[in-house]
Amino acid sequence: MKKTLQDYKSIIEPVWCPGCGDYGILVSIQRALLNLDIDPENIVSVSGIGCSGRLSHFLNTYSLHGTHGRAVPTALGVKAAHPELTVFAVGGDGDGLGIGGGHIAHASRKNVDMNYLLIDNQIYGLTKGQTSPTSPLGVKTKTSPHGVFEDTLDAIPIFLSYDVSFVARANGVDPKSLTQILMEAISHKGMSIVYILSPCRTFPLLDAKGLKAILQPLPEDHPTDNKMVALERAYSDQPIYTGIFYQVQKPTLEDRLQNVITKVCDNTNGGDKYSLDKVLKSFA
Amino acid sequence: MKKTLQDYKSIIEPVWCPGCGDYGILVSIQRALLNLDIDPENIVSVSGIGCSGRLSHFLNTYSLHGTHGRAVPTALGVKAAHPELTVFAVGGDGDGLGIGGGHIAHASRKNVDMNYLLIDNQIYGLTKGQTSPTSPLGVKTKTSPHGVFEDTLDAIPIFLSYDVSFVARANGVDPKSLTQILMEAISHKGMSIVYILSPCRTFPLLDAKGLKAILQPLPEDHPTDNKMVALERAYSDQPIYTGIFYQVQKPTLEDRLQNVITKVCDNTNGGDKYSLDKVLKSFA
Amino acid sequence: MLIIAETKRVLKNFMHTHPEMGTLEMEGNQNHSETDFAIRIGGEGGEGVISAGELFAQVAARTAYQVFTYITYPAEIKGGFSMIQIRIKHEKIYSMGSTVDYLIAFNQQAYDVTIKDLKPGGTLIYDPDEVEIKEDLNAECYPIKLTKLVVDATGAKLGKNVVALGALGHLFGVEFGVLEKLIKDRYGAKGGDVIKNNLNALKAGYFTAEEGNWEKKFKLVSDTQAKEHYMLISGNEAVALGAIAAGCRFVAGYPITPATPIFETLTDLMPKVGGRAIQLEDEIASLSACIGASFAGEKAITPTSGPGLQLMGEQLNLASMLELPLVIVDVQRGGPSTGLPTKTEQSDLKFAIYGTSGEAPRVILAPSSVEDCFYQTIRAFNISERLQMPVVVLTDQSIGYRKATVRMPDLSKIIEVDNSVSGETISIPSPEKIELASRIQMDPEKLNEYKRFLDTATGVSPITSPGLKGGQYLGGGLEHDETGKASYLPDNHLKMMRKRFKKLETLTHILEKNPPEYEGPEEAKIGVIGWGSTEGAIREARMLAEQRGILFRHLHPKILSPLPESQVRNFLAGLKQVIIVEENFTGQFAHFVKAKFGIKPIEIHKSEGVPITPEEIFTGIEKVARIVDEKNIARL
Amino acid sequence: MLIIAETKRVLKNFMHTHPEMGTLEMEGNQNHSETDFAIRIGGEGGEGVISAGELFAQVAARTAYQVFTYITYPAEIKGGFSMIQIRIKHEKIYSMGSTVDYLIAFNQQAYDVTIKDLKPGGTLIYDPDEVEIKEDLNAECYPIKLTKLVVDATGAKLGKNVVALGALGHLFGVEFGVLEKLIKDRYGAKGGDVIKNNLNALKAGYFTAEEGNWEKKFKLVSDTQAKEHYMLISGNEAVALGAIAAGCRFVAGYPITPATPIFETLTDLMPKVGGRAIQLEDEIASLSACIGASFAGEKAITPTSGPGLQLMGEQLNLASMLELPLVIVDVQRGGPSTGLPTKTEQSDLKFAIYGTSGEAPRVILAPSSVEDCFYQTIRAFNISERLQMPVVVLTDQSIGYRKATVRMPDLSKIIEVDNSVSGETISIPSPEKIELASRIQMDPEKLNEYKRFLDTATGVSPITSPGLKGGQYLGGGLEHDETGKASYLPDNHLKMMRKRFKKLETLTHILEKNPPEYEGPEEAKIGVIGWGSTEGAIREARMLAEQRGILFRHLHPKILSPLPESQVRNFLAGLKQVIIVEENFTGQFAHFVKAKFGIKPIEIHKSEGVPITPEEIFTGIEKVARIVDEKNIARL
Ligand SMILES: Cc1ncc(C[n+]2csc(CCOP(=O)(O)OP(=O)(O)O)c2C)c(N)n1
Ligand SMILES: Cc1ncc(C[n+]2csc(CCOP(=O)(O)OP(=O)(O)O)c2C)c(N)n1
Ligand code: SF4
Ligand code: SF4
Ligand SMILES: [Mg+2]
Ligand SMILES: [Mg+2]
Repeated sequence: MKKTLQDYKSIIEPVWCPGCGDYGILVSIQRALLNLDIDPENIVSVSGIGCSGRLSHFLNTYSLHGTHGRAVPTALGVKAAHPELTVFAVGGDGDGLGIGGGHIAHASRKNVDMNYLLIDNQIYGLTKGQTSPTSPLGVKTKTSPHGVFEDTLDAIPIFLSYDVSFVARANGVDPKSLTQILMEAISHKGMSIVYILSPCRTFPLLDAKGLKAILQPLPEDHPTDNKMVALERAYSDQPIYTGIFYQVQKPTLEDRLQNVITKVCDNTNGGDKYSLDKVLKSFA
Repeated sequence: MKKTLQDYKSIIEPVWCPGCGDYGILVSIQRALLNLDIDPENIVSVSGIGCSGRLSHFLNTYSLHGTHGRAVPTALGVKAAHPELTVFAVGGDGDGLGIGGGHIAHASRKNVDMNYLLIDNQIYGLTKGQTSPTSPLGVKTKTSPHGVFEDTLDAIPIFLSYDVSFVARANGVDPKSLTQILMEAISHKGMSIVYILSPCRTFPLLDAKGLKAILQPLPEDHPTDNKMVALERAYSDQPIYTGIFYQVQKPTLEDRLQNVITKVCDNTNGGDKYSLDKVLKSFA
Repeated sequence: MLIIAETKRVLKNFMHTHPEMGTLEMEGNQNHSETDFAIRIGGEGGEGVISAGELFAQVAARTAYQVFTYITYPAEIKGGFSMIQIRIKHEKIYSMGSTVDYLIAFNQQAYDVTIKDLKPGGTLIYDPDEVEIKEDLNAECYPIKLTKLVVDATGAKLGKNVVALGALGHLFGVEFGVLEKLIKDRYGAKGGDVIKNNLNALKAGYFTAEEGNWEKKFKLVSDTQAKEHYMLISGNEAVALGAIAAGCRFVAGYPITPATPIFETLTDLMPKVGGRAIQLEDEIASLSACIGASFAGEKAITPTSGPGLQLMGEQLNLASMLELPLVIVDVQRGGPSTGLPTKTEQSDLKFAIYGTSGEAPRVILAPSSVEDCFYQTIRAFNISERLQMPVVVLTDQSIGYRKATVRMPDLSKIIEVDNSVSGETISIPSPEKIELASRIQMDPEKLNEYKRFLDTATGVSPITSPGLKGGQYLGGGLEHDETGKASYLPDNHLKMMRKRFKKLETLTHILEKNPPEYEGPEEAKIGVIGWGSTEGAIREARMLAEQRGILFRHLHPKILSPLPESQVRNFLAGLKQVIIVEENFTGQFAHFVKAKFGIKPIEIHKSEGVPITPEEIFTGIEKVARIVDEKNIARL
Repeated sequence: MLIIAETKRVLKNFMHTHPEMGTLEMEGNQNHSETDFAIRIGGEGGEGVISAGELFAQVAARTAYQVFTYITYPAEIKGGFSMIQIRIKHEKIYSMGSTVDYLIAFNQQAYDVTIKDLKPGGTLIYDPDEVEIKEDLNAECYPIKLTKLVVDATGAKLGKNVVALGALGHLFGVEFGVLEKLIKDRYGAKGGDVIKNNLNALKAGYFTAEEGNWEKKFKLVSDTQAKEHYMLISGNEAVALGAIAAGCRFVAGYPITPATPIFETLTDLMPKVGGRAIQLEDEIASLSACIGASFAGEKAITPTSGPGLQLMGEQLNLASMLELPLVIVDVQRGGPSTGLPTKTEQSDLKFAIYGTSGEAPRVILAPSSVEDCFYQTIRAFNISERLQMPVVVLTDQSIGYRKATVRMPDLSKIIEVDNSVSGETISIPSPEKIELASRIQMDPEKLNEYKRFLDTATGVSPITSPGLKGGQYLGGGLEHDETGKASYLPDNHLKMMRKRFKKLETLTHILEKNPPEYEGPEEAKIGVIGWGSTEGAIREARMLAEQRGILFRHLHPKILSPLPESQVRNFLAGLKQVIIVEENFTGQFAHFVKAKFGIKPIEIHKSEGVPITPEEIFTGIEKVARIVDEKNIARL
């Protein structure tokens, strides 16, 4: 039976504010999965804490809504244990770039084949409007009542410096191109980050119109295998580019782990796995 | 009375293995402080856990040997509270790039005027030889008995992507140039990272001879204010460059905090600080 | 369907008391010396239920009456059940009470969930387009089409809450101008249209009530003197103000419900008093920064809640080992894990006392009211400076979000305690005498043989801070000798463990000197122990019980660890039965008290995310009273 | 200065027992059925003291004797005091003993610190260029110039330890070829020069002893059968092997002393059995990855120590809330904070039981010997799979680094328990019957009304894993209803708290069915309770006490939380005095037992970073015995 969008919807109704950018992102994910015809039972979505972190509630997948900032290492565990699954990690700008920021570089070094959707609304939404690492300098928030005084974190150059093997920026209110990018990310073998700009309606620092004005797709001929070009375009702020900045093939964590198993068993046990008996005897 | 190197030595004798690279780094720090004639009582050295983390024990400063990976935010607290102090954070490759890696970007966004000395020996020394984020692919360590299978973390591009306002790499066994770079870092207003390559004698992945062969100072005319050039040279691995890749002036955390105080008091209290009475009355 | 109240019992209670402090004109010509009623507004999260209630509370607080609010709301930004309860009384209020006199229901859920709490004959205000009410409801009912009115008035759905505020204002005789000013103050910054729409909504509510001939209760006339003498603040704000008053000029934090308002308040206040407020990337970094600031010589604080406190465990240990003063405030929420972020629970006590690997002393305080949040926070700083150790202040969601009228502290009573010479005396400040302790400083003369971790009679050592020449030292998390040098010798470890724990004994000795802190009659055979935010409910339960002839003593320690042992023993003496009341599942304080005192208390636990009520406590105690009586009979 | 031992008491004990299992030829023609002696080697960290000792232990383990080692070393890589003690006995060894028969002192510190532990008439081997010995030492003394010999033999200073190994080998009659092979096996990978130098050092030691006419004790002849029947493994290795045996195929970890060897062993073994070992950037990520792996259906483990366990607090809570099986091993070290990383302490128990915000059930196990580490780890996996909750296994540095001969498990006794249909029965495997529990699986037929968190009679719910069509569910840290959907309703919170804690009751009921686990005579009036690595020392203390006519019962629960209450009550019945022995400062288990059982035990704490000895325990018990006796007298 052909699947429909419904197959990717859980029985739980989204609880975001009316007009929240996250609604569109949810549908784009569902559409990308539908287009790629991935069975829901083979998908695991792990999310952090935040409005964006609620996303996993609404997907008809094996969903794990974990703690604040730990979606990436949790998803890593899922994928390492069961490489056949399609694994998502989802979280906000605070979740992913603040408290959880230390994990990305290391998941990237292992090139875990997960799809990390980082939903940036430039604010801590769920806790009702505090400064996030991407809140613009000078704006007033509940924890910056006299204006944000830290520089804004510039995520794309950072992901590139981590050598994440697939790095894209997407406009959360442009579902068509978002779906397209998500499909590419899911199809990519290795760690992919889709950095999605999404307007928060209740604590508005971004809006659909504003996004449209500043965002522009990367040039058609953008070479996705050139780190320096990617960096240069990542640093551009007029326009701010969307699309796939960088994509390279490297062994995935699955490959790396399998290689070790094969090598060890080949070299020391004629290609077979060790029996428990043999393991114990090696300590005699 | 003119100070001597002795003024910067604590009464505790270093406990590193004979031949450890950290001895030379200790002396270089002491020499840089002596050259800049900074009073020991105005220096705070905060260190993490590791062989390198012991460094604070041997400096005659206010020394705080904290927990694993937290030297940077701890030093941030010192500096934020008392901007007149010269503040060091010190730690190893595991301490700083592994468990503590998430803190650097945020200290950099605040541009805390601290000197972060990240001592990389490509191994977990203190715990006796496990894989660190900079252990080369394929080498065998105690936790990679079948060879390291993760890509090596490339620190300098990462620091550049964080826009750390002073980024340098130094050869730990070349005390003269190290002292020079340390003096520049200490004099720099804002966050400076000196990434020091230091051979571990007991679990040797680097050695003095090898370092000499692969390292080369940045070209004399290297423009320290150009991020893209810095990145390009940071990515070079033949040769691997030492020296100051990048240095820019941005408001320091101290400036930022002081600006808020001044602005708020000017705008709402005629330039004076609020009395406790006034604060309480504002809740009446 | 408008049902007229059977009795006007509630109304009879409205009265005009302290005429010297303000004017509250009764409509009904009755004169009683006691006033005590509660209003509840319930609706969907995001409808502004709470902000309408808080504005109304603000009006009420500027009269001669005391005000007390209780808030509950969902963990989502929008949707779910949200409510505010406002209790207004002629004297100090200790709890939100067990029932309400007025209920404003925005939707069916609000009605269904809370109608059981409306007193017989109470007043119900509801939106008839949203709420269907029971036929046989015993209440005075006023329908008001909130949604329709706001759409008519502004063209949009936003602002039902302001309509309700208008109606409520009319009901309690607030002048329209007073409400108008409130709205302007609150929404002024948002400019033209927002203000205009809100004022239109306000009018719609006010005049609908007027036209509907709602029976006016009394006039809440604003009073300038009340404003001078009282603050209407939340527990979270009281903590923030306590920190400022204690001389804390450094806060590092990370937002987490329900502690965020402490941090938000401090980010606003710190620069005003020349202090520094820094938001960090997580809780680990926040406590690290506080350690750094304290090492540098500053008084530092970080507010958090359960999940954040856990992340701080390792740094809390470090602070204890470095013997640095600092204050951590844990505004407890429903757990475990992410749990019920917006609900209340007293379930972090075990973690606060035991929650570090190895054994590291610290002090645990638990304020018992909004006002107490202010004084215990000051006390926390004093203890932490004097003992050189971290102090954890445990509050909870219900006290943190509760607003209450708090008497303005008398700043002339602040005594700065300079303790730079001798570290041997430590006394505990009280609301009557606000003491501010400065850090025990090293005598610069003695720096020759300076040992940072000198093992003294009290366990407290001389301390230096950067900038003091000759005072350099090594503070570290490794076990060390008196100078700070790492040492793993068996004798040294034992000695330094003793030294660090000796500080708790020092504190215990001082606490023992304080007068007994329990309330209730000597002759009572039942003793009730509680901690933290349940104090008011237990106190009211005690009054309920006394009315029915059941006497009990009530111990409510503010310092939970170390417990002042002899005080507790005093309290226990002569009791037939001890009851321990807590808002958690496993009986955390009971566990602690049992281990310490070998008693076998009856434990009343509530683990539902909402505060325990005086009625619930009373019901429990009544049962115990029966058993104790039987025992008495059996013994005679 | 060579002092001849007064008595040859010690020597008399060396004997040849199990001839069927190997050959150990006595030199002294004595025949006794009991052999029990201890060798200690002490020197500076980095001198290879420990590796020499371990190599020697390996030789000894391949005879008919049992071997038991104890190691202590500084937190620095080089410098500081390092030592290894090897006890060799004809039967099972329970502790490192209180004294030693042979002492090899590399330097003055080693001599000074440990000479007091040498039995009168024992043997001292020392480097006369480094060590000055007391005139009146009552010992048989053999000087050997370790440094000079190694420099002469290899041209460098490295290798004193191999010289000592050679000398020791000769003393115990090990054939040179056996030692040669050991060295080649150990250093083979390092190639030419390293091997050559080591062999030269070995010869130097061996022949110096020979030339010095050291009195040969007996011949340790290697034995192939012993190799088949026994492993010589450390507690850390036993944990790793237990995990592999339990079917765990996923480990995520971060190095931390003294738990690192578990992780190191598993990084080596996992790929061999087709499993996955991943080092992560910190402990938070490690436990997160285990949660992910368990969610995906795998058995997962992470080893850590105190500071790491603290960082895991929040994720431990999450695992409890997600009701996921996983195992955390905490190899306790001296605390608090960084503390004494290489020293032993039993001070993380409180954290393990109480150390999360909110209230999240989990199970705490504490193996009591190296062998027990293997079986309790298997048990931990079984319980965690059956109850769907995290299990924390508490070991410590002394047991983790201790090596002991462990009988090879009988793999034919492994029973795979398929529990996919019914979740209602749970039994606990024992060494006699190695049970391996698989995850309780959902019946695919019933997926229509699937509720992941169904509230059952045992509290244990059906569980699905990714890949199973129709089994998709939401697991989350927010309080949720039976389906997993977030819910903050008061009733639901209480219900789900009950459900989660019910699983502990389920386990308690099962534990109660086990036969009583205590040892010692019924008639004893004194009871001693210990936990974890002190079992052997308490057992030996019991033997010491029995020799002197003092009887006591000994309870050593392996499952510390939940405690099998009726079992403990059984044990307590009829006792006049209970003594609780722990290696910590505050009496953590005692606190727990006091709160649960209302008893007033005498507490023996040792907080010095080194294990408590049988003598120390005995001394304490003797005092108590006197009091109990007096009480008896007073009562008569
Ligand atoms: C350890 C911990 N600290 C703090 C919090 C409180 N908290 C919940 S969500 C959140 C930030 C959410 O911001 P973001 O990640 O940007 O997500 P958004 O809501 O904007 O989608 C915070 C601080 C928490 N749940 N856990
Ligand atoms: C929370 C925590 N986890 C783990 C450890 C154990 N540990 C101590 S030092 C160290 C790594 C040291 O490596 P590095 O930072 O590279 O310093 P080096 O010793 O090489 O100078 C580790 C894992 C610890 N002390 N605390
Ligand atoms: S607060 Fe913002 S991000 Fe959160 S649900 Fe509402 S609109 Fe969306
Ligand atoms: S282990 Fe390596 S890094 Fe550590 S002290 Fe020895 S040589 Fe230096
Ligand atoms: Mg956000
Ligand atoms: Mg290192």
